[in-house]
Amino acid sequence: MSNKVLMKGNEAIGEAAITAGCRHFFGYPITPQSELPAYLSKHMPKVGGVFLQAESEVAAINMVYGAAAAGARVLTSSSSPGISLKQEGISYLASSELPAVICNVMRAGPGLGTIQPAQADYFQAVKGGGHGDYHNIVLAPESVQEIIDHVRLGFDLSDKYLNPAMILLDGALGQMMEPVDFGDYKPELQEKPWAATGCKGRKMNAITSIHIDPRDMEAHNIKLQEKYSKIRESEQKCEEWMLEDAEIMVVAYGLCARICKSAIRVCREKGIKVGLFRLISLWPFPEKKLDKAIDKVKEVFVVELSAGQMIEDVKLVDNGRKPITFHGRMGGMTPSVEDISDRIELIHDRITQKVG
Amino acid sequence: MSNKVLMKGNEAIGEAAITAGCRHFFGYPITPQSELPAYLSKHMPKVGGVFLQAESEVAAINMVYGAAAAGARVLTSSSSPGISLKQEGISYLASSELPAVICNVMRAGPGLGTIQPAQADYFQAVKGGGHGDYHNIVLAPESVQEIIDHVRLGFDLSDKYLNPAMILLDGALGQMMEPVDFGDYKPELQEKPWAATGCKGRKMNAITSIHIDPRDMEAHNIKLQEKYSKIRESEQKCEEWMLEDAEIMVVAYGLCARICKSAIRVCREKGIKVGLFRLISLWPFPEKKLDKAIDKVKEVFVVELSAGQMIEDVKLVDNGRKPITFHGRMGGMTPSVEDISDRIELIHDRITQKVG
Amino acid sequence: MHEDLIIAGFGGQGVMSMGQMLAYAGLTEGKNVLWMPAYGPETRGGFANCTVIVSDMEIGSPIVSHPRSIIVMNLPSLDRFEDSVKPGGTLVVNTTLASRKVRRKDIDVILVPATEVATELGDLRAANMVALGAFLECKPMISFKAVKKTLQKVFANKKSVIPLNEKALERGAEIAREQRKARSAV
Amino acid sequence: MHEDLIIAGFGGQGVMSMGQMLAYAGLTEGKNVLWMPAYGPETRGGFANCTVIVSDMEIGSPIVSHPRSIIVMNLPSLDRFEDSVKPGGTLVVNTTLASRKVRRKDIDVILVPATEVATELGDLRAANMVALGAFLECKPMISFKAVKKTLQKVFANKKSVIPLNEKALERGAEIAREQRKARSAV
Amino acid sequence: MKVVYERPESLLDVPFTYCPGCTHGIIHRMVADTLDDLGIRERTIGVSPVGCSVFAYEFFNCDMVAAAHGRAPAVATGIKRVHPDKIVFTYQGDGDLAAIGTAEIIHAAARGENITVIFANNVIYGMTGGQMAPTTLIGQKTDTTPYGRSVEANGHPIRVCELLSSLDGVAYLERVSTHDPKHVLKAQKAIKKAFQYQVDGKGFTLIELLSTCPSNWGMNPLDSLKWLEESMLPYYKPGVYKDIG
Amino acid sequence: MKVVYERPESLLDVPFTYCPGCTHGIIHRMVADTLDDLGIRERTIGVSPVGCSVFAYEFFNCDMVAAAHGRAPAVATGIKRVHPDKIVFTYQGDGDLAAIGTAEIIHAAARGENITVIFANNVIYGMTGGQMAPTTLIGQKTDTTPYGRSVEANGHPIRVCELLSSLDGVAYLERVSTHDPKHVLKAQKAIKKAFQYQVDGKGFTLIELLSTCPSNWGMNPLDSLKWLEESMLPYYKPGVYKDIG
Amino acid sequence: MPFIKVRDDLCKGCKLCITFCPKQVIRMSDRLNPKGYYVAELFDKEGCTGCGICARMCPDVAISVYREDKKEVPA
Amino acid sequence: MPFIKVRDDLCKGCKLCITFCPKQVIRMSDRLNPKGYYVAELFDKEGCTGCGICARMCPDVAISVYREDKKEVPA
Ligand SMILES: Cc1ncc(C[n+]2csc(CCOP(=O)(O)OP(=O)(O)O)c2C)c(N)n1
Ligand SMILES: Cc1ncc(C[n+]2csc(CCOP(=O)(O)OP(=O)(O)O)c2C)c(N)n1
Ligand code: SF4
Ligand code: SF4
Ligand code: SF4
Ligand code: SF4
Ligand code: SF4
Ligand code: SF4
Ligand SMILES: [Mg+2]
Ligand SMILES: [Mg+2]
Repeated sequence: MSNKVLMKGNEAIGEAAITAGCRHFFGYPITPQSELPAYLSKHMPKVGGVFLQAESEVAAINMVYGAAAAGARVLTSSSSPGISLKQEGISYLASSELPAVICNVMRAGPGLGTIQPAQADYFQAVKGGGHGDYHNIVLAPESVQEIIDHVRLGFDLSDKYLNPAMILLDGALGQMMEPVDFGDYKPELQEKPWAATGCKGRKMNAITSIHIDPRDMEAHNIKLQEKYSKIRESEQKCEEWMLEDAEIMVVAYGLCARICKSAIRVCREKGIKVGLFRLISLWPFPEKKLDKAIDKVKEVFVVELSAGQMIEDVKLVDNGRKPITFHGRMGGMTPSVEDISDRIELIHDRITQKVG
Repeated sequence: MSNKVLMKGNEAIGEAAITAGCRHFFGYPITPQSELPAYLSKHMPKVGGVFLQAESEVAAINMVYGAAAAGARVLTSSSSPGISLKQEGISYLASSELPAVICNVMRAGPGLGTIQPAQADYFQAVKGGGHGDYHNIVLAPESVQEIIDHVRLGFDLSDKYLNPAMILLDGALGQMMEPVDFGDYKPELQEKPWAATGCKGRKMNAITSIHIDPRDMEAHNIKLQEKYSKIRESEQKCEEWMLEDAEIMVVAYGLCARICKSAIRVCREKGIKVGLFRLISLWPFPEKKLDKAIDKVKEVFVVELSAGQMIEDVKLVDNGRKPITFHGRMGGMTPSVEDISDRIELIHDRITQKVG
Repeated sequence: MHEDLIIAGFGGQGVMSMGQMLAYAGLTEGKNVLWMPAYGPETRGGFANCTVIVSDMEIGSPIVSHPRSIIVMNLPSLDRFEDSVKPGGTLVVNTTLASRKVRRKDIDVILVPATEVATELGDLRAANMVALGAFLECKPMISFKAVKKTLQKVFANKKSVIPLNEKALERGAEIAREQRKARSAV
Repeated sequence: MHEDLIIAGFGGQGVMSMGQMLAYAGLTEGKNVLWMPAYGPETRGGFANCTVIVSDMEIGSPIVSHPRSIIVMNLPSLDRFEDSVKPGGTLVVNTTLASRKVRRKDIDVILVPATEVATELGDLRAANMVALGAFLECKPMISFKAVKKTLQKVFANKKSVIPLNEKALERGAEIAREQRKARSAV
Repeated sequence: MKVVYERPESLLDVPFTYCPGCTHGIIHRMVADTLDDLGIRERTIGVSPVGCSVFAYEFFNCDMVAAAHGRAPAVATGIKRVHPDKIVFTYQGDGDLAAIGTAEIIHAAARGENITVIFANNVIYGMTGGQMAPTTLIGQKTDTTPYGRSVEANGHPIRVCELLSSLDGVAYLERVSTHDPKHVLKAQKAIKKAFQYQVDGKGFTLIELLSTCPSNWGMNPLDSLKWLEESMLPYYKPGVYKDIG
Repeated sequence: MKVVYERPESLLDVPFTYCPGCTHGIIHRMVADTLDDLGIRERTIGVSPVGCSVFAYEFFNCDMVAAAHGRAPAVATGIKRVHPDKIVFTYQGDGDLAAIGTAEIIHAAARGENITVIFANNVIYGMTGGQMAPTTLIGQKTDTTPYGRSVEANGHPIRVCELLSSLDGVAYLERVSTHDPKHVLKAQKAIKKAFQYQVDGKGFTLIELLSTCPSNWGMNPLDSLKWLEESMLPYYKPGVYKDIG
Repeated sequence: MPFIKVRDDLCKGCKLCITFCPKQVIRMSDRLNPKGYYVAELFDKEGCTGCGICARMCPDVAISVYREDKKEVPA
Repeated sequence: MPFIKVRDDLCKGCKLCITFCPKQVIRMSDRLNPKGYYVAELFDKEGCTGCGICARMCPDVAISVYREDKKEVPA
């Protein structure tokens, strides 16, 4: 216990970023991620870093663009409406192949909505809320400890692939406190010979996302797609929890996955063979393991804090093999453990009858 | 021929809007939709309408929000990067249930990209590039005549369902000239007792997208989802072209569908049984007809001007029944007719061998 | 051992810090702990509540609809949470600000005039400590010792307030003890 | 009848208006028509080209990679489009600005010093009409009559330039005629 | 005995969600009194912002439209262009107006939109818990300037009236304060004048009201008024910054 | 015989994509000469905008970053905060800077970011084909003001130097012209001074250069210079709008 | 005799009325309202002049003012 | 004798150099460059003073100036 400190999720993002060598943060205030800028405004100066509150989310993401172009590890964060405003900038980052970490501490939408937890920005994060064919690397932590791991991983992957990485969490995760251990991690810092640092002793570097000749633009897109394939090949992440003997597989991520874990415990106590497939990387979608996992179960049960978004990717992997059912809550509401365990029981009863 | 006039697609948007009773346009210049603001700045004053060039896309979509809240039929238009900037505003429109028509004359991305035609904003338009669970009604014309029809339909559906409608086209459609007929259409104008018009003689109206209590916000989301179900039920639109006896079904929309039509003609001349399933409404996705159509063919061939976006929705409908192949061009490049017909021939050869 | 608790009241009543203190204390006792806040729309004066979970196991869901214990510091919180207490659980009510009768019969109810007691002790803001004392007396999910140690840490820069807070804790515990005794005497 | 044509040159050489004129003329003749532009990155002086399709059938793809006819008004356009002409098709070259030899043997090539001729006629901007005249002489996808009628309409507000443009059209046709004659004589 | 003052008709009978002593409430009252006084309630459309006054649409008894953060002037423009005969006002905080909404306010002013902007400047982001605003004073501690706002790290506070005064489209610009009854009276007159100008079609009007945020300043209501007077007035000088008369 | 003037090293040997006679080229040349003169090419990072000068990154022989439309000051801020010791400039048009980028330029100025902004004001959107800019003059016909810009419909043109002059973070602001050799010489001095201020760490500097757009104004290059002198100078008065010295 | 009424449901006990009343005739009562605030009250009905300053400064528009003469309050 | 050189590949024939040359020693040549522009040329080598004004005004930085003395051109 001695290395453990009690920390809010949002603060953990900040401390994790600092330990990952990030020295630049640009953001605009929004609930429910306020503890992050508060933390960094206090701690960045202590490590010689820059905390700058931008005039807007649009300015913030473009400051991130500049800092990334200049070769820095850079972080920004916001919540749903603010992330919508960043979509042009994110598309630019992806196209210019600039690394940056973007946290979306989601709240309930659409519109101004409310500040309670939601997962309704899945499509935006994963399919690309901005224009054009691009992908963010998207990670979805389920605990404060995992927030730390994901922020660090986000920086490392982002630098490795020269691609924006998004940490997708929700206000509950951002504001809850849990004991965490910062361990001893060394960031995988990369050389950035392409960065805009002043051209002393070399040719000038130009960082841009315009390729006016469509043949060049297509070539650029093909290059991006090849990179995405590589990421898809190498970076799928998931947790298979109590799935060994499971007949029912719950699929969920983030906060919602934790509720499901509690529900699965309840069901297991009743002898129901149910397990969890928890997405850790939302993009790349962990399709390889999910594909195999689907083969072994009788039914898939997707739980989201949305009207049903991630379920589409599950269905694409399933491709008609197994029945998929869904439960979603919206608008900042979360299902209770009982709610989920009851539904699992119902599925179990149905399956058993079918079988029996 | 006498009623036909030769018109650019972008100008047709403008004239169609005027004939649909739209008297308010707010937009910010961007290629390749420039002919539209040019047209409306000239013609709106003639019908007592308002053409206002906003200071940015963000301002434009929020002016649209205001005008829609005030009860007007209102139009805005932009191209990919500008549409990304409008995502927050679009999410607000959807949440506040305000009608408006938004044209995205797509160009190639991501980033600044180039101005040539592309269809890589499909996800953004259809899955929701903004935050939260919402949907735009999305229509995809294939000709200048259809642009006119879709703009009018967009206004009518938008008013009917109190939901933003997006017309998704590309620069080639926007800038090409074709003969069109404006016919005699009467807009389906609705009463708007909810609008902000001054509260004389009634209780005050409030238009908002915030529901701070998550129970209210969930209820609001459920209401939205019910509306989306209704739209899904009633407004799916598609064209089934030469599909009666087809063994191969090409699925495409917009400009790309026209290229496919020419290619199918070429293949038909060679005796290949191929037809086109052309999406007209991208959202609601025409899944009912597509579902049936898939049953009747041996293979599905999806063609897009993207890395493959709409294909996901095709796969979701297919659900593993028939093989699906894909061809996409990116970055403003378009496949040639020969390119598509060759690929269809290959599929045909493969199928025939398989069968034979 | 697995305990969960919701503490609810107005913003400004110290319900959040009370919960954090419990979580800290739990951590020092080597438990798995989790603290999660929830706020209303108002910056100040709106509702505010937090969930605290202290457990020997890995903590699953942070969202607890039916916790074993609830402390309500005012009337709206009582109205909102009375039904949520798990049957057999514990409900601590600050009767100064939630004076109505509690309907539930299947739970353990502790009535503490926390605000009144705190005002008597000299600072109305210590009401949370009075309630906490009462709660811990009934449900020792954390030892008094650990909570007091945490108090020392939390108020390291403001040592002067520690005695008051300790007194408040003790008064709360006392009241709960008396109440239980009275009840068991009945 | 189904004809497609690409006209290519610098921005400012009037390639766009030449194409639009053809489309208009086609419409007046009761055909299905389509005109589609393509621009380079530069506002002025960059490349510019347009596609014109005139057909009795419904027009499918607006994008034509191998059109039956191409008019190139300058050297970069010749370089870019020479290979695109459909075998057996027609290529009209403005030799004033694209003086190199044409390599293709499987197509009909018309060489017209359009800019030079237009300059002689008094306005270099009429070069497009010279080229158009030459083209229509070889490939009468639209009648001269219809084109001339369209000219009247297009320049309704600037009637003074009509004679020059008509003359340019005719000179272009003449040159093409002579060239064909010469060639068939060989 | 007559009621000589009571809640204006232009306020709904709903308690404000503001913190005790927050001068947002005083400003609301003044706007509502003005709508009553000018008899324009039934033809007024208000635009509420995102900020503590996000719920203004629950308080004002006239048609209300809730704008996205910073975009109230654009929303108001949309409304006014549809209903040029209606009275349109926005109510905005300093984060809303002077940070994310900078472009919108400047361009609405430059266009001379015939709207009235009620600008509550409390030199902080109230709603989100007290972060630095573009108006935050040098040295002021906030949630995101824990060591006090410094020129080096954060630059200089923006003075909105001064900034807008160069724009030709502006009809009337005044900065007033709410820290005592005398200033509140002056503020009320300014608000009334601004709405009157709009009624008269004179163009863009904006009243900047120096306001308090007891909760995030960490002061009681009275000390907040004192701090406003002592710390804010020297940098944000009350006065008329433009008046085309 | 010596070369006394040749293409500066700070320009790559690539033809500009600008139209014949467009003064963007003159401005580029002046910036490049300045980088050469001050010997700062190798430690300069330029930020190109979206506008006709979108390809500036293909012309300047220093590290270049292409920003999204209007966001160059934000991008420059990001760069400068990473490399405070480097020289960072933005090159922006009037649509880029005074329309979509209004908030970014104002806040970069208010923050006193130690960057230099080269602002080419040609009172029109050049790249997109000649639409109205926020700077377009009253009466001026453009693609989106076919009947001439009117105050009623479009409001008043924005004068950027005047607008920014109230901001405390600004070190140096000057408006210059490019319509004749005398003014170009003055412009060049202003640009050099702005970069020198940045080298000296004095804060935010902006030079507004009145520029032409022969293509979209529908004039030949020479007439464009005349129109600039006759129509633009009276509204956009050259001069120093701020200089902290 | 002029007087004021304070609405208990609206008052948040901010004390601004108390501070600015020129006659110092308002005070905090010992009544807690359901939101948990002690509310203000007029304690000296004789002293009130009906000047309306309290209403002008009340952020929660909780005060109404009663007087014989013309309306000229609070602005 | 001072003189200037105009790079044909860069010149776009805008004539600004011609207009502003105080000695009026530049003119349009009859050479078309590959981009389709007639290019400017110095036609009176005797007249050129090497003042550099043409270079200062050339939007395409197509002109270099040759002279005996110190560099003080074009700024
Ligand atoms: C796009 C977006 N960004 C950020 C926010 C979060 N947000 C809500 S209110 C606010 C600031 C409010 O400050 P101010 O305008 O000064 O109003 P006050 O609360 O001080 O009255 C912010 C940043 C948001 N809701 N939307
Ligand atoms: C987000 C976005 N909106 C709009 C555009 C289209 N656009 C490109 S350049 C430009 C305006 C350029 O005008 P200006 O900044 O004055 O530069 P100029 O071309 O006149 O030098 C616009 C609106 C864009 N690329 N991105
Ligand atoms: S947070 Fe500040 S501005 Fe917001 S209501 Fe409370 S005191 Fe007023
Ligand atoms: S369009 Fe105008 S600004 Fe752009 S390069 Fe041409 S002349 Fe210059
Ligand atoms: S009306 Fe005047 S005298 Fe009476 S209580 Fe109010 S402030 Fe005091
Ligand atoms: S000013 Fe109003 S809210 Fe404040 S104490 Fe007085 S009556 Fe109550
Ligand atoms: S250097 Fe001077 S004199 Fe010589 S050509 Fe140029 S402008 Fe004329
Ligand atoms: S100024 Fe330059 S581009 Fe223009 S004509 Fe002279 S040399 Fe050529
Ligand atoms: Mg504020
Ligand atoms: Mg411009």
